[in-house]
Amino acid sequence: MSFIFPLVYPLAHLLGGVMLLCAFSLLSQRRLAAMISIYQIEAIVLTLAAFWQGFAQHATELYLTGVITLVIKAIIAPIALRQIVQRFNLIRAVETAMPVGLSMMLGVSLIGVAVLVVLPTTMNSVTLTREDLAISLSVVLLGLLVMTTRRNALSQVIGFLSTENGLVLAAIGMPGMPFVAELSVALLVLVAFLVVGVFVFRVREHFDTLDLTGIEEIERRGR
Amino acid sequence: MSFLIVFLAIIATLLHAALMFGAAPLLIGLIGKLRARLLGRPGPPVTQPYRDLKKLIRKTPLIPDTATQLYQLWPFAAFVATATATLLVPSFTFGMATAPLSDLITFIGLLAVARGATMLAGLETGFGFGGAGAGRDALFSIFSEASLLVLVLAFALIGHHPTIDGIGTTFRDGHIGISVSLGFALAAILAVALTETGRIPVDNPAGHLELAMVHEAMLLEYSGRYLALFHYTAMLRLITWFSLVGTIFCPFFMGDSALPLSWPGGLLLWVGKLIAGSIALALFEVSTAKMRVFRVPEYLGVTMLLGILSGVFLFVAARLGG
Amino acid sequence: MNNILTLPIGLPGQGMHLTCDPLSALFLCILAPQALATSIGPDRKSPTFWTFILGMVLTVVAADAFTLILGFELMSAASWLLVLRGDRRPATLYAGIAIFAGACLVPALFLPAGGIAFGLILFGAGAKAGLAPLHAWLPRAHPAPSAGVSALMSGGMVKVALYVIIRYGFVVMGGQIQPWWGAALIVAGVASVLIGALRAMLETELKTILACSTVEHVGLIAVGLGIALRARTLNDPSLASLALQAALLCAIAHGLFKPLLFIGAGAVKHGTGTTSLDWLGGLMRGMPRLGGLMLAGCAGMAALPLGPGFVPEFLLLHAVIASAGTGDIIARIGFTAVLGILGLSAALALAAAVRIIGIGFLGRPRTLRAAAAEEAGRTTLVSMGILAALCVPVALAPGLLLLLLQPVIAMLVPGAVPLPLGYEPFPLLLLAACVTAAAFLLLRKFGARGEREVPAWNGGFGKPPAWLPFGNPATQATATGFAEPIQRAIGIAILGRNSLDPGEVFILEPLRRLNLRFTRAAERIRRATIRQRLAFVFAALVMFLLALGLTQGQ
Amino acid sequence: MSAALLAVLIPLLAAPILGLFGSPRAGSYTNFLLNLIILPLTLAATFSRGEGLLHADGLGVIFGAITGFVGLSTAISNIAFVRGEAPRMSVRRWRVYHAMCQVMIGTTLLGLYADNIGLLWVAVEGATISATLGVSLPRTASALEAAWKYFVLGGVGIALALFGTMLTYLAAQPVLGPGLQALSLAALAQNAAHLDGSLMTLAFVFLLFGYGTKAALVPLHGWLPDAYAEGPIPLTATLSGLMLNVALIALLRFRHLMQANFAASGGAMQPGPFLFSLGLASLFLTAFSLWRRRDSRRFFGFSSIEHSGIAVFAFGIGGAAAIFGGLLHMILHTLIKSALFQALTRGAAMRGGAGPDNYGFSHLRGMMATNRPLAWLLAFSVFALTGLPPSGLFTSEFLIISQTIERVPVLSLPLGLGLLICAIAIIREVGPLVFTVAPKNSQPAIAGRGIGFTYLHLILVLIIAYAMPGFLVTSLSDIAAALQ
Repeated sequence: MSFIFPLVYPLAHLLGGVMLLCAFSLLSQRRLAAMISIYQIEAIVLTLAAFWQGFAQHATELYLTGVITLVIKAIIAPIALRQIVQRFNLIRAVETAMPVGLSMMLGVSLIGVAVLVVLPTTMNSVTLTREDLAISLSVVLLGLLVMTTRRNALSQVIGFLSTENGLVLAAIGMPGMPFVAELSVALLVLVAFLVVGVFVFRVREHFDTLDLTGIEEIERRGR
Repeated sequence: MSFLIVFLAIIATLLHAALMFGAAPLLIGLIGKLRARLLGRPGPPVTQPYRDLKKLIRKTPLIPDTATQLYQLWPFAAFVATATATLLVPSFTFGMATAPLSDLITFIGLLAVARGATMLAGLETGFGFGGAGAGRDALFSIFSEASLLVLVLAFALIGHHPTIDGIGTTFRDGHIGISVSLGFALAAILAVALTETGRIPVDNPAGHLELAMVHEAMLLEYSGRYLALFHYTAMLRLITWFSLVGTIFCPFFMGDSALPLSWPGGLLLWVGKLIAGSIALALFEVSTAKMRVFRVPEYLGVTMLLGILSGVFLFVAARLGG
Repeated sequence: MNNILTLPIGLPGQGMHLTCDPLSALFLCILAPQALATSIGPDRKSPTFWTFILGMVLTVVAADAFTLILGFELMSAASWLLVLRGDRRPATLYAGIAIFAGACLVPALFLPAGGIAFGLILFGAGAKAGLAPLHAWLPRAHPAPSAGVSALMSGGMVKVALYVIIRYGFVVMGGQIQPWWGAALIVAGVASVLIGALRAMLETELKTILACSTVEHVGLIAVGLGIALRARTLNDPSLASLALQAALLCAIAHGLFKPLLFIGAGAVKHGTGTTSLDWLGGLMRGMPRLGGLMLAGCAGMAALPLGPGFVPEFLLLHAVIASAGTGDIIARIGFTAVLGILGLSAALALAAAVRIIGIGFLGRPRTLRAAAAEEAGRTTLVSMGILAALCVPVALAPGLLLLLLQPVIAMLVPGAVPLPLGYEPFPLLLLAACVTAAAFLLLRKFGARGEREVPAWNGGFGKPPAWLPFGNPATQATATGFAEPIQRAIGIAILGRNSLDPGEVFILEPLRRLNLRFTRAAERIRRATIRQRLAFVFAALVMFLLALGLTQGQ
Repeated sequence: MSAALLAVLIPLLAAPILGLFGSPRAGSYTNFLLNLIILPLTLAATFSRGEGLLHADGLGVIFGAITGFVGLSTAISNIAFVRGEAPRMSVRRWRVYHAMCQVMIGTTLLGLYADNIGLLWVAVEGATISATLGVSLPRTASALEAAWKYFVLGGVGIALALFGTMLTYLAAQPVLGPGLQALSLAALAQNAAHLDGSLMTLAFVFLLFGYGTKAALVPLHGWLPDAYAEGPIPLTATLSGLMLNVALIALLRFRHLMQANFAASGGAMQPGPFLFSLGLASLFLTAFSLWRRRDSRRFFGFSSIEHSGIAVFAFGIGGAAAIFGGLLHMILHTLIKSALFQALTRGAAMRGGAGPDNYGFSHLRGMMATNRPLAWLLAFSVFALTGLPPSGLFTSEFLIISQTIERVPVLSLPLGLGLLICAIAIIREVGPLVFTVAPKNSQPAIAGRGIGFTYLHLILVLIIAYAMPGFLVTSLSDIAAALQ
């Protein structure tokens, strides 16, 4: 299929845009349950993007990546997160580490930076990768911003997972990127999830709240 | 021919030694007599110091039980150092056998040895007065040695010779003339001489008030022939300083060891200088009182300033002189 | 003589190069007697002691920069460990100065020969030698280790530091000497002389006094070197060689009598358990031979004629007088002031020497331990004897020594013509002998025979009570009492009310306060929480990206 | 099946077995046996270097051998450590501990031998996760906090590194085309000049933040002091010390790509300023953080940050001799630091068990009274960190300073100042640690046989620093010249 359907570029761009929107909305969520569902949407959109890139680049392993992302990130992770929220009855946990307006503005400026950086540096590569790179960089930066602005351990984990999604989006966008990258990203998510699970359980046991203030208090003790 | 000159030099040195060692007590006696006369008292005969020394030598010395083995060493050390210094300073003639040795810094070093020995004698027996005297002597020695060295600079640069003999001959032959820096140097060296020999403004040689004495405090525990040695050392030091000041500042008719004919002229000049000096000293001592111990550093500070001024004016003059 | 010996070990691929030219040979001769004397004592068993000596020897015979710095720092490291084993408190300050010296020297050896390089060498080697601005550590660190080690530190290590200044000042950067080098060395030297002599007079601890006197002698050597450097810029080789003779002779003489005194101080500490002068007194009775040797050492320290210390002082004063005759008006006035200070310090040194002997060894014992002190051990006396024996040729045959120094001076000052020495000790000794003989004969003929032992006169005070066999020791001069007039006259002016060393007040204290401030700042950073750290990393990343975006944009 | 591949696979395959079976003591013996096999394999890797994804080049071989050696000596001291500490943790945790030890060694060797930058990233990520689990093993609150910090900062670092790797792949597209070829380090190094310069610069920024976190350079160093201070020392301190080398070598390799591209004016920025500014920042912050530390593991953690800062500074200065000095510094520091941590473990064991708070300086003081050979070992290894001559670091610091003066003279002042303050802060601890009075309740104890092997470390340091064998000199200088 040497020629490319006229639809290829706009659809990929659309899916990327939706993911960016999810990452952006993660910033302003007040409730954990809402964050988990937004993350789930983001994962699903990522799976679609993976399938679509697989179809566009005729690379069969992208389909496999899509399946892995669907199974682990879209299904297992949200279930486990909801179970944790259930066990620690955090449904109503509301925490605002930073005023929402400020975090929104920060988010916008981050996207601006990402675009400013990616566009000139990728002048000579294919426009598709340039667009895709800019979006994935923004998602990564937004994920990091979520991690830095949230006080709750679980919301930080979600920010981390959103960063992973950005990375997978970038990986899919690279034509001919060998399979190794996807597998390792998946591996990362799986093991990270395990580690986080163990953590959250023990955080619960020690600080009887998922809030990080307990942890930060330890740091202040001069050691 | 050179053997004759050396022989004459040795004769001159021996004559110089005999004169200096012989006349030392006489000088002290003369000054004592003059002071008494000025105060309207007849005063002791001029030969009294000889009798004192003879008496002390014949008495058996009483050694304090707390003294260490070096008790007997200090008087000899002080005497030998001062006597060697005396031999270095020309009295009536230049070119003596000890002329090449008579470097001013060696002279100061020998006086320092004598001072060190006296201080250690003071600390020897471990009683209060010796230590206090030694402490004060150390204080005065600091300032006097500093100003003395600065004067050495002035003399060495004017006289172009490091040795006293050389400076004297240059002053005698080269028509140096009266210069401001030499005037300051004279005032400074007189003040230093008074400090070194422990005369009135710094320390009262005749007084026995324990609290005020400096030199005598260090000799408190000595007696018999050791005390005689210390007293004789003090006398030698006085005559050495007289001769030193005389040689540098009024060397005009002093003779040369090579021409025996010039010796009598030199001798006459030397005796005249001694008499004039003792008159001046007696007059000065009668007219002023002893200073408080802690005013002496300021007095000596002024002396040091005078020394530096003499050096500075020397450079200014040398610059103007071209 | 200067063939290069290459060792396989050293910088990977380049190895180490050693050579022994006249200058190195001279400094080896300075180190050899001290090493021999101190190794007779109890220190020979500790391997660190031998590493210390190896470090010094390596520095002196080094031919390339790496070996010199290796030896220099090895010497510092070994002596730091010995100081640490002695007394822990000054160890860190000592290590700090040692590392600072290394940190200054390494760049200096690689910079092109010129003003900055020499300035760094002056700071580095000067700090290690105890030159004026950075000398406050020496009186605290040198007394810490055992006697033999502090003898080697004061006698040897200080000289190795000065060797580095000579090697780089005269030989390596010989061509590019600038006039301010000499002036800097002279100013630093004079300041060290004044502060060293004054503190030697005011301290009460025997080893600290000796350390301060080391600072003074380093100052004297530095003044000599400074005058030589200045003379070379004015291309006056005779003055330069005179000043160099003074400096090198002072290094040799100091390298002999200072270790002698330190080993003696160690013996005093071993015998009486303390080296504080206010606890000693009357040791001459219990330790006569040690007292005699200490007296010889103190004669050297006080630069008295017929002693080892006089010839360098004599030459140095003549060098200052000669240089006061040259240069512009400010230089001449400066040299006059230098001469005044040298005179003042010579008198202070004499007073300090008198104080050590008078308060420490003469007089009545102030404590029972001082009263019951036995003679020092045989090994101590043998090592001190060796050093004293070596002092004799330096004292009585300086002309011969200057002859031996001729190749070194010819190497350092090209075109130097040897000068006749104005001070011959032998005729002086002859005169003194005649006078002594005359006095002895006179006293024997006229004087009375025999002596009588009586309780001291003490100005008429009564006999001391029975329970104080030696009388009340409190009634004799103490070390502080002896120095009190000088402390009131000059001490307050220079060292301030509570006699703190200016090097300590103006350099070490501000550095400690600065360090404290930065440490508190670092502690605030360390207590940042995870989110603050993440925010900082994130901000740094965004900043980098922004910068990249802007620069790549054009 | 090359020796390099075997050296990587054996520990990774053995890890799950160790994780499921065996008592703590059995685990420590198997751990020792495994390391006994790995060391010869890493030495053999010099000849059979493997090809394709896993190809050990000169640098990988040298540091692989060092890793093997340190792994073996840690395993030896681990036996005594486990025997002393067995009751402190449950059997299941000990199994996880031994498994993580093997994973750490396996991933370090993988990181050193990997020719593919993706594989390198996987290795670094695997090591991070195993270290995080290791740190969280003891159940104390501060251990948990350290583990959480390690996970958050490490995870973010890893993510940025992955993004950088992808950008490097993208930058290699125009020259090497799609597929595995674009990820091979050897290929990237060969035609570094033709890479897309601006994209490579962007990639380098991310890689610098990613691998800088793993190399504990200052703005990203937060995790290291707490990671070293919590959890069993052989895993969290000694072995994770080896991980620093992998990250530093990665930084060195990517720097070479940038430098070659910049030299051929391919559009990339000069990497030097990035690196030596981070190096100086590490040097200065640690210089002032060492003065107030009460816990010895945290203190030596900061000193590790300082030494990786010095190595990165040397790479930033550039030039064959500076890189040679930097690599020599890394080798010597790894050996000294591992010897030090082994000595600390043994010392704490002698002072009543290596519990969490037994590593305070006040608790370990006056070691000379407890055991003389161990006290001297502690004194020499702590002293070796200062860089004063008898210690090997003097040679490398001498090389680095001399190169700094020749290439960027103005930087020698901050470098000298930083080294000076760090050295004083470290040397200050030798006195109290070894020569003061021991605490009251400590009695003299006998050290096990393992001390000899730890002394071997310091002897090796002296040999490498002052009498480096010919072949090592040639191979290191070739590497340095190649990576100029």
